Amino acid sequence: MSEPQEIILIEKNNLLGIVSDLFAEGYRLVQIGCTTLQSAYELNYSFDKEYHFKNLRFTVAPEEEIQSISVIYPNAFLYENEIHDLFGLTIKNITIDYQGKLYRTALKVPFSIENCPVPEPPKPKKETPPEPPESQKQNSADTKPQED
Amino acid sequence: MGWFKKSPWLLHYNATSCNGCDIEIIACLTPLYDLERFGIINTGNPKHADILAVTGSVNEKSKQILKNLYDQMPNPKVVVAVGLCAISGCVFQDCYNVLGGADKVLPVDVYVPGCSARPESIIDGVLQACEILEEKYAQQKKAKQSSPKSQTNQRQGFNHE
Amino acid sequence: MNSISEIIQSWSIIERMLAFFLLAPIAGGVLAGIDRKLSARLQGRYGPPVRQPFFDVLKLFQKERILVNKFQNFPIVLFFLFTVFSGALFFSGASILLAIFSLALAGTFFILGGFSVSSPYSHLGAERELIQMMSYEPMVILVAVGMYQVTGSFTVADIVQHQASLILYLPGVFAGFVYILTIKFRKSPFDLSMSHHAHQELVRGITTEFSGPALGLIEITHWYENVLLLGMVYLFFAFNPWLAIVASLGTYLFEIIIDMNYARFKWQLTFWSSWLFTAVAGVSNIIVLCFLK
Amino acid sequence: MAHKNIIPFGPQHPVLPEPIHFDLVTEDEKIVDAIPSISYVHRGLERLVEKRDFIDFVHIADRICGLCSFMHCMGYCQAVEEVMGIQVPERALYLRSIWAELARIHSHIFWLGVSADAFGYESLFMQSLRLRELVLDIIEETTGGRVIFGSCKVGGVRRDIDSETLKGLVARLTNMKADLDELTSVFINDYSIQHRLVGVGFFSKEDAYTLGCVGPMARASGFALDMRTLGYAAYKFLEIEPVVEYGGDCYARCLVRIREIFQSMDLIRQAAGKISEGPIDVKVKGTPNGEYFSRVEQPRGEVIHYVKGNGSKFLQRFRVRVPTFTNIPGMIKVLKGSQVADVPNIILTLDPCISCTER
Repeated sequence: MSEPQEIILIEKNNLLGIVSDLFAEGYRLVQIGCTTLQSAYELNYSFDKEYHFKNLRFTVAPEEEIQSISVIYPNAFLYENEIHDLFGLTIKNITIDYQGKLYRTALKVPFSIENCPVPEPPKPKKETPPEPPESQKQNSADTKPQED
Repeated sequence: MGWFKKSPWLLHYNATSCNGCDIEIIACLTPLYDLERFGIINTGNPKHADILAVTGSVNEKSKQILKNLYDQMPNPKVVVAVGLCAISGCVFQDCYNVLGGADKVLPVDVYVPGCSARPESIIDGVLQACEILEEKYAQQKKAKQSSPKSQTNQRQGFNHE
Repeated sequence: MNSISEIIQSWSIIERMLAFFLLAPIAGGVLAGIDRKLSARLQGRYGPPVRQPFFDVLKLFQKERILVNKFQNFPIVLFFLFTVFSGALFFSGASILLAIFSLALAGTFFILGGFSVSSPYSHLGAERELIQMMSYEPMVILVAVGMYQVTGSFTVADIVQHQASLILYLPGVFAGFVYILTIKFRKSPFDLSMSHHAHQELVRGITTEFSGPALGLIEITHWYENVLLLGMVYLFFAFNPWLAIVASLGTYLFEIIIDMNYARFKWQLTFWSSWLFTAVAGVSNIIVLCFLK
Repeated sequence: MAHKNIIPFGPQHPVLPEPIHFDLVTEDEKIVDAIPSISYVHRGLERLVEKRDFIDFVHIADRICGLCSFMHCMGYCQAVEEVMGIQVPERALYLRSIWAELARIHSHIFWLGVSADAFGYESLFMQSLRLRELVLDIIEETTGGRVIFGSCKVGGVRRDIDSETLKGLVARLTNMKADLDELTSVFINDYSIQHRLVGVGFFSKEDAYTLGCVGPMARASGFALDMRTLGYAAYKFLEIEPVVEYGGDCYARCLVRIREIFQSMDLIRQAAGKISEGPIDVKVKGTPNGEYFSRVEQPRGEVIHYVKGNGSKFLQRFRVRVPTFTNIPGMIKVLKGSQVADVPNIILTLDPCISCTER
């Protein structure tokens, strides 16, 4: 019933090579997504060819730089600018670089590790779902938009 | 007597609405609801408008746009907040980029509830706004008679883009 | 009807001008109201009351005045004055050519008004208005030429008195004139520069930066203009005053129906089609008349 | 006269009900460059998963966008159900498909109206929206809402449609068909509309593919991409053939949408014929732990909901990638070299949904 989810773990440095292979095979770029982990960011590059869905995945540390794939897939520039603005990751060589002006948010880089701490996964034995940890509650108070 | 009640022109701006209220405002103009029978036209131009209908809560970027639009409208003018988002932020009020309802930025005169606001309530809200428009005109006239300079003073912060 | 025309003929020029000055906005406003009501009914809506255009203008005069620059309203006032002047010339029975040229001058002031402000929409609207003027002006002049060929006179008073039915001599010119009337009335498909319906690519075109009283003045000027143009339609049927009034109103109705049934053209098509139509209908009609006479 | 001029288009513009901003660099009426800027609607709702549990979040998924609200809700629910391994009853799947197709019809008719407005055909705008009210009536009767349905939930649907209503619904749609035929024949045949749409905003199949276009934008260029063929919800039980046109211009995009309205009507008829009795929801136990990319076909194209749970009742990450976001690069390409008069048409044939785009 469900669509198969093919997730390929890759090295960050191999990204451009693998992506250009996929481009040559005729895959289209579906999306680039980012997820905040405990101390790193997880990047998902999704591709599709005739309903065959494929994900490339790798993790980066906050200060690491990523090569842009917008030279291969021109439509990647919006995703990459978005990741730069929301997650604070540095992406090099974007074809159309908004320099952080694509999203103007009340809170700078709202999805970064400092701003968006990931709760600890609950202990598997516990019956009742746990409350979100204290740190997150604190955070929600912080994230309230400031009045000017 | 003012003629505002008979011919209020509407300007619609989507601050951060989900479209639900926007399409209901558009639905108000169409055959089933037909706002034009009250003389209401949807002008797309702030300089022609009397009523500013705001849908959606205000965020960091739309704040300035809303202020600009409001400043460009000639007096007297009324702001109608359409939908729950424009009133308080609705389910989005906890979001990091949502400042809250339209009243955080503009003096809102009429609040139209609903998520999304139904065309009937939008029409009702706009017609109530007409009454307020009349009142504002009467006040403005009084103020002008007492001090002829007051009108120019109001315009000091005006910037046009 | 004859008694009415006798009364009008007994008036002096000043009296006729005054009558036009007072009556034309009322007629124009009512026509605009009928237009809006009828459009709404054709679209399946109830529509505003017929008095609505008057409410709009009265309201606009009560609004605050916002000036972007000091020069802004000056061309608009001139636009108003020259339109009223050309209408008054026309209805007092003076030369039709003079009326046409002074109307063109009024249009030029309107364009200047559009260029005097800094909004890019207003500028684009003014550029398009120029293109529209180039599209319709040849045909308007052909109307005067055709009327001269039939009646031997440029004065409106003589053309009205002429017993021959102009429409039979000038069917092509009339058709061409109706074609460009769509541009003059700012109806779809030719509402490029400024539309009464706001939903278009140029916001409100030339009038984007005008608000309050200035906009009200523009609105009234359009009423004068519409009455003047319908007066020119009247001339084609002047041999029978009743028929002429019916024909003028019929033309107006026809334009409303055209408005309902077309999407907006781009300026290229507007320009070429109106010149082509002018050439085919207007010029050929005049050439045929040359051979007949 | 040919000096460069920058026309600010939006965020407040009468033909765009939604705030997107373009700086159009023009030479007279020709557009040399178009620079989009977004985030006028950015709310940051993806981070609300921290504050709403995964069942409560359905209400927010419903309000991502007003026009495709149901499909967002469905995509989110599907993703959560896949993560948790919930088997949704068949009747609920059928009901989801029926509502999704109703939403598609209402969205496409709305699009027809708004695009008619963009090229200055006001009476057609009014007639389109008059027809749309008939669809909205059906939606209101079956869900209680006009634009925000609120009828989908994790594990099934909230309301049932009884068989009488379902029959009546199909009959009413069939009655509507004649009116709709008349309306769409104007779009297809009218000279002035063809003048505005044919050849405007041409987009080749290669461009559509490499720029990642989806939905009607891709299908109008001859690229048959329709997520419904994946067979989510009840589409696996229905016969579905992607609507494809080969023109690649605004006219082809208009045709695609018109044909999709009739296709959706047919799908509703099929679904109403095949639907079987049974429960409409299952009880949800446990919490999501795992991740899933759920792909759903919206009126505007493919939408992706990514859900990642770590076993608590609050999701770790929710991400939605909407069709408009991926269509924007295509739109910029088409805008370059077009006329100012074509800009509203080109932007509208994309059917931009900015509130989804910026979330």
